[in-house]
Amino acid sequence: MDYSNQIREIASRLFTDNKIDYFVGYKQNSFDDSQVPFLFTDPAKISNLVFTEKSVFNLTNYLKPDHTKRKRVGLVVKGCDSRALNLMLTESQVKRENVYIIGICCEGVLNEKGEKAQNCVECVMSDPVVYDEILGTPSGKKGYTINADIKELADKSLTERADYFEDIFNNCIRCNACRHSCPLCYCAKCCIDQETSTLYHGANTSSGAMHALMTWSLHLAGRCVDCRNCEKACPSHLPLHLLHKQNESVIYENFQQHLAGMEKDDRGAFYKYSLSDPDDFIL
Amino acid sequence: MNVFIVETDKAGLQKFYEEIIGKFETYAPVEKFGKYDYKRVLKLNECEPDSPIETTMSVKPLFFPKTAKIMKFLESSSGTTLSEIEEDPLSGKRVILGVKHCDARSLQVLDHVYKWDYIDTDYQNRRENTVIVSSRCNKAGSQCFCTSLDYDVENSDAHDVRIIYGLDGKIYIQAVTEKGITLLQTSNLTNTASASNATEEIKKLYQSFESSFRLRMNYAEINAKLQNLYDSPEFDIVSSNCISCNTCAFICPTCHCFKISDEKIKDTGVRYKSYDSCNNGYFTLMAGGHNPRPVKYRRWRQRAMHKFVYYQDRFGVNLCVGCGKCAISCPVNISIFDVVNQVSKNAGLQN
Amino acid sequence: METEVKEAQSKIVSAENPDLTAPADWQPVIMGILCNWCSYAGSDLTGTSRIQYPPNIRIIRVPCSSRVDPWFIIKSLQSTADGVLISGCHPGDCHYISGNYYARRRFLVTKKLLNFVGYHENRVQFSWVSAAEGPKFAKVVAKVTDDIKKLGPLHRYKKENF
Amino acid sequence: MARVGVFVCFCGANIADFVDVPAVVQEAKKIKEVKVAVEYKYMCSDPGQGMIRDAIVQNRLTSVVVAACSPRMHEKTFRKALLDAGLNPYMLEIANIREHSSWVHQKDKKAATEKASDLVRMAVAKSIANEQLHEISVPVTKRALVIGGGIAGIQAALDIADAHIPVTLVEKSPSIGGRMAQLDETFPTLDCSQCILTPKMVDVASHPYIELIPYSEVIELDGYVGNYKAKIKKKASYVDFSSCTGCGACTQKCPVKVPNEFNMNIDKRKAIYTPFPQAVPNKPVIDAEHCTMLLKGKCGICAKFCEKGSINFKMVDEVIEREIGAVVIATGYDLWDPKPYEEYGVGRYKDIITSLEFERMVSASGPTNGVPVRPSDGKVPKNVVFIKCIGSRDEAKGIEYCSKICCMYTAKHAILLHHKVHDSHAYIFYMDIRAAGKGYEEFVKRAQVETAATYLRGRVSKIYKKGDKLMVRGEDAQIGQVVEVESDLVVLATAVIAPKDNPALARLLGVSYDKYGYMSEAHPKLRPVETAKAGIFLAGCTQAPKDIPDTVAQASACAAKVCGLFAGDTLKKDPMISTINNEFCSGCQNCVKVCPYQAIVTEEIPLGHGSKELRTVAKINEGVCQGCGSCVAICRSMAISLAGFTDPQIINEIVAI
Repeated sequence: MDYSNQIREIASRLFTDNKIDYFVGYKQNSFDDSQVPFLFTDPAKISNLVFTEKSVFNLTNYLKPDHTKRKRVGLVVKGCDSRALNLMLTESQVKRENVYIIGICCEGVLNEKGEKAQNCVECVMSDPVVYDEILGTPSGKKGYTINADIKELADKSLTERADYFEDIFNNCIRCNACRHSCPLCYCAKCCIDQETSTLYHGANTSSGAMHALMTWSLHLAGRCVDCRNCEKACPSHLPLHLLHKQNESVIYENFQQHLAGMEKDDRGAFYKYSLSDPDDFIL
Repeated sequence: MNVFIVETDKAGLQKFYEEIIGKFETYAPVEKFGKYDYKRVLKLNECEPDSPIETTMSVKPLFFPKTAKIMKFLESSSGTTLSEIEEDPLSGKRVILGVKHCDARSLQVLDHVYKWDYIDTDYQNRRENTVIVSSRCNKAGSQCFCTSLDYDVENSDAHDVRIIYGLDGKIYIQAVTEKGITLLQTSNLTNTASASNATEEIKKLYQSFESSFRLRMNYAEINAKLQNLYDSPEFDIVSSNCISCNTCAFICPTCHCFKISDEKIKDTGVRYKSYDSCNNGYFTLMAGGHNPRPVKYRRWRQRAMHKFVYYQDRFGVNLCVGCGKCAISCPVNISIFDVVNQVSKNAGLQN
Repeated sequence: METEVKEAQSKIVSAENPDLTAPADWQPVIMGILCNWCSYAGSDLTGTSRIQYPPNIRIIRVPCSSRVDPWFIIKSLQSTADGVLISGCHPGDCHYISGNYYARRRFLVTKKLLNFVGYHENRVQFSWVSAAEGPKFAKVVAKVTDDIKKLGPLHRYKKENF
Repeated sequence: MARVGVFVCFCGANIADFVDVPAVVQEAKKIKEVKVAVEYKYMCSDPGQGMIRDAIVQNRLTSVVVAACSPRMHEKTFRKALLDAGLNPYMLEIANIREHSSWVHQKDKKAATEKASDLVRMAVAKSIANEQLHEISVPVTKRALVIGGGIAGIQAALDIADAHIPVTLVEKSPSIGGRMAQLDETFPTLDCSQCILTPKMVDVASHPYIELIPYSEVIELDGYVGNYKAKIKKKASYVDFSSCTGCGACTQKCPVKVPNEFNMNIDKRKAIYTPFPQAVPNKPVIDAEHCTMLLKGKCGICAKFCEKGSINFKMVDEVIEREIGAVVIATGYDLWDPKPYEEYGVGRYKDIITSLEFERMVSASGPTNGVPVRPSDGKVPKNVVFIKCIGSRDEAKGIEYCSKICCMYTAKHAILLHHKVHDSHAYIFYMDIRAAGKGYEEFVKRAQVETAATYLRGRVSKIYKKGDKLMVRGEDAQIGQVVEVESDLVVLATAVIAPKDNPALARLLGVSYDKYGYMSEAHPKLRPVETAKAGIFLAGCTQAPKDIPDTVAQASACAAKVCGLFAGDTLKKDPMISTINNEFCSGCQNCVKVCPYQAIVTEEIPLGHGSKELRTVAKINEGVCQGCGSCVAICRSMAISLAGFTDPQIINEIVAI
């Protein structure tokens, strides 16, 4: 899939019609064949825009005020990205009139090894769920499959799992890249960094990391769209998706097959309930 | 300084490593979650000291750990009583294998700040008790630019012992410092090569290494220019893609910012010192609510200027060692190299 | 599949890391978080009816089970507690109409997640106890205490270990 | 720097026998912030409270921990003690060492003591994070809005007004009176409905504290308890009530005839009409759907004959506003349409009628002047079959619940039939007889004995026509045989259902309703009159099927609630409610979603100091928030905190032991 030209055309049109102040897309990396996000205001740079199966990063992260200062933004979204955007709209972090969305019917992106990325193999919605313009042909919603790694771990013994995760939390350096790369972590100040509160657990110990990552994943439970920005950003290469996919699978199985960001105005599984929710785990 | 070179081969080197691992508390690059980091090793096969792949974290954590206890405190009716942390886990006699010279250099750079206004005794002990065995690079990595900076990579004394991978399987073990010499002398290494012909070959190897660099800069010029570019609008442009994720600072071998936090249970608690980063949006947030660096271009300016100007001004050395770790780990591939170059280049145009 | 919790007659083995053990007479600490209107009232009733239960539980009062942030559970497990019991009004009886329905969703996900990262599922338990169910409260506490005794002491991610 | 005082109570022997109180005091003394720790026999006694007051003053305490019985017992008592000593009453924490320790661990004093000490530690830790709180007072508008002018609304309005509290009574039809006005006589005493109702209706009209707004509907309600603002739509009546004398000339002369809903469409009324002779207000209204003048622009006869010239065809709907403090919902009930009972021939056979139609017929002022007749031929029926539970207790065709009143009014109908048609005979098919209530069982006996009504236990399976008779086939379960009754008239006791507009109204008022459309009470047993929304109450069948006595009782209960609400000039509210920290609020508005009381709204605040750009943040409505904390737990950025149960307080407790 290569939509570079279409995107360049749309981008230049948007700039000439003065529809946007910023454009966010992808550009070729200077020293290898990978791509990096490309945020710019100067139409002259449009020629650098590309989009291929190497356009991995979820650009909705750039809709945070830090980056585009609540201005009008044109951006490219794949299926999962658009779900994140959907949530940002629902949670009124972005004004719909302020974004011009180029939705890509994604055929899956590649991981470092050059294979189709796991989240793309397990992708439920590769078409954009919200867009102004759509590129490619929609392939519709696909069946939900429980993440392979989750299954594998679930079969392990409790102690094995415990050791495995303690290793993960030990290797976390708490740089918070996971958080900052997540489009849905837009809080004015993350609860985990609120020194003022007693909940604050700043120490970079494994208990601190466990505390931070668990809370983070619970704040994303029913909201995470599995774009895996966090994992790409993590310098320690931690398999952060495990926590999110675990929550996602529990939520999918128990709460009316809920998946994050699929419908407009759906705020996620924790902000609604059903009388028929499972009750058997409660004494 | 009397150069002490031992010539050996793969097998000899392996023996040497094994001997060290047997004798000392040894650290070396270990693969975990698909990346390399310096970890405690008990057997040679656990680690890959000769791996050409750069570690994600530098050796910094072994001297300035990601978190460390500063003190304990006990609260009782008689008030709060403080007590020292009895045992520093990193103070033992240690050897680090497979260190890249940029990492080794970073320690020399850090030394200045750690024995500046306040002498960090823990750090000093760790340094004194540690022997650094570096293995020389034969090829530059995609983001490396160590040779363009303010230090002599080849004749650096940042490491105590240096492993040089010569031609046709020859391996030279070179002691650079007193510590290094004693390490070699006390080892059962034999056949001391004549320094001269070895050094010839070593020189040649260095030239090929030197020529393999993709990134080069004129350090002196950039340092000079940046001095008066504090208000350059370029910082905003070069930082536009940054998502302020802090990765660069956390994995940077020379970044040394930290934060303090207390953990309390019942009536006892511990005060921790952990990494922090100036890329963090509220790193400079003050109690009164004022934040001098609320926007990322200011934070980036701070980062670039601190590395290439301020530290230089204060200690006479550059805070960046050109290892390129930040660029490799950056999710949006921003490199401090590009930043300083672009800023100074475009500023040049304006003037 | 859960690891079987083996209990040697001499000592208790920690469910999460078998190499850690405790003497057979080891007493766990259990953090109990109760909603004010049903479960806390219920526990009061247990008291006024002098129904006896194990003394391991330490009770915290919150207005509603929906006030319970999963954070409290994690924090408890990282502190002294070896287990956590959270109790609220029966579905439909919530003093605040719908609080316990929201709470129930969070609890399920939190419980599963904790189990996933290596806490035995019995470390964290939930119950609905109405203001009239003094006896039930005693039963619940007895069960939870017994479960957690079997699991042995909790060592992972304890703050004092770091 | 916190200075905490710990006061451990023996509670006589209750605590002291099973917990080593002095040991608990010693443990407490070890805590850094504890400046004084003492024990006493009865802390709740005057000397006990005295100790606390003195200690607060002498040791300049910033917070107090009382280790005694459950906070549900004496929290108020001790808060007062703090207040008297000049300390904010919310700086108190109670360690419940009686219900939670001494009484439940009586066999293990050591463990009980340890637990008690831990509970004290926790309480101390929490109290350190306590903040000074102040009771919230919300102003009240002392005017009640009553929606619905049936007996429930009338009773509530009168009782409230008698307490000299202004009431606005809104009735959607042209006259108050409601269903009760349609009834002939009422069980179990058989006194005439009109005779007992109309005086009350007149009272309403003449009461100085009641503003009666007939022929109108509530279309909007904003605000919160004590401070509601209601928009009321007055439908155009085309008659100027102020000048109209209600002489009735217009009605006589009007040429248009329309089915008369008040009489269950048995007879006809005019296009300009008063629903019934005793209507209050007794002023006619023009039914716009049928008036030729309004439809076609011709006619206008009524206007010609109106001496006062009160007819005004130009009149339009008018919306008025009222500021009110409380609302009573009394929208009454509807009756279930028995169409689904095809096997009975409902719709096909004229002589199958509903009980309310029968009620109108036997009413002296009714369409047939009190004589029941067959709709088909106008003959007076001899054999009448009454069938109960039509739609009630019938999951297949109707609804699950029991309509409660049918057993009684069917018995009443049997008796009335006997009164009106002496040689008649009543057959009653029933599933059960539910006659719980004062004098009810006796009343049913009276129907069975005096009027010799034949009670047949069983369901009717089929009704078919034989000549001009209706053959009713059903099973008599008692003799286990199929019986057939030859009848002239069949009366169906149709189920009571919620008015179809109830859900819409509920949404408009912001109260909840059940799956049948009845308004939901706050608690099925203990708060049957309140809704979950403070200041809105329920009277009569709008909540569930009821007979007149129950309805009147509930209506008076509403009045009592309203008067209680208005007793002071302001509403005092527990300060333990949520507050928002704008600095941290990211404006995702998930809290708005989960709040069960719609207590959270949004507001626009400047982006930064003095910036013109605005951002949206959540805002708690103090008057409405009940302090459940749902919003606090779901707020990811921890921008919300619940006074009295803040995160620091709770975490302090967790890490205290």
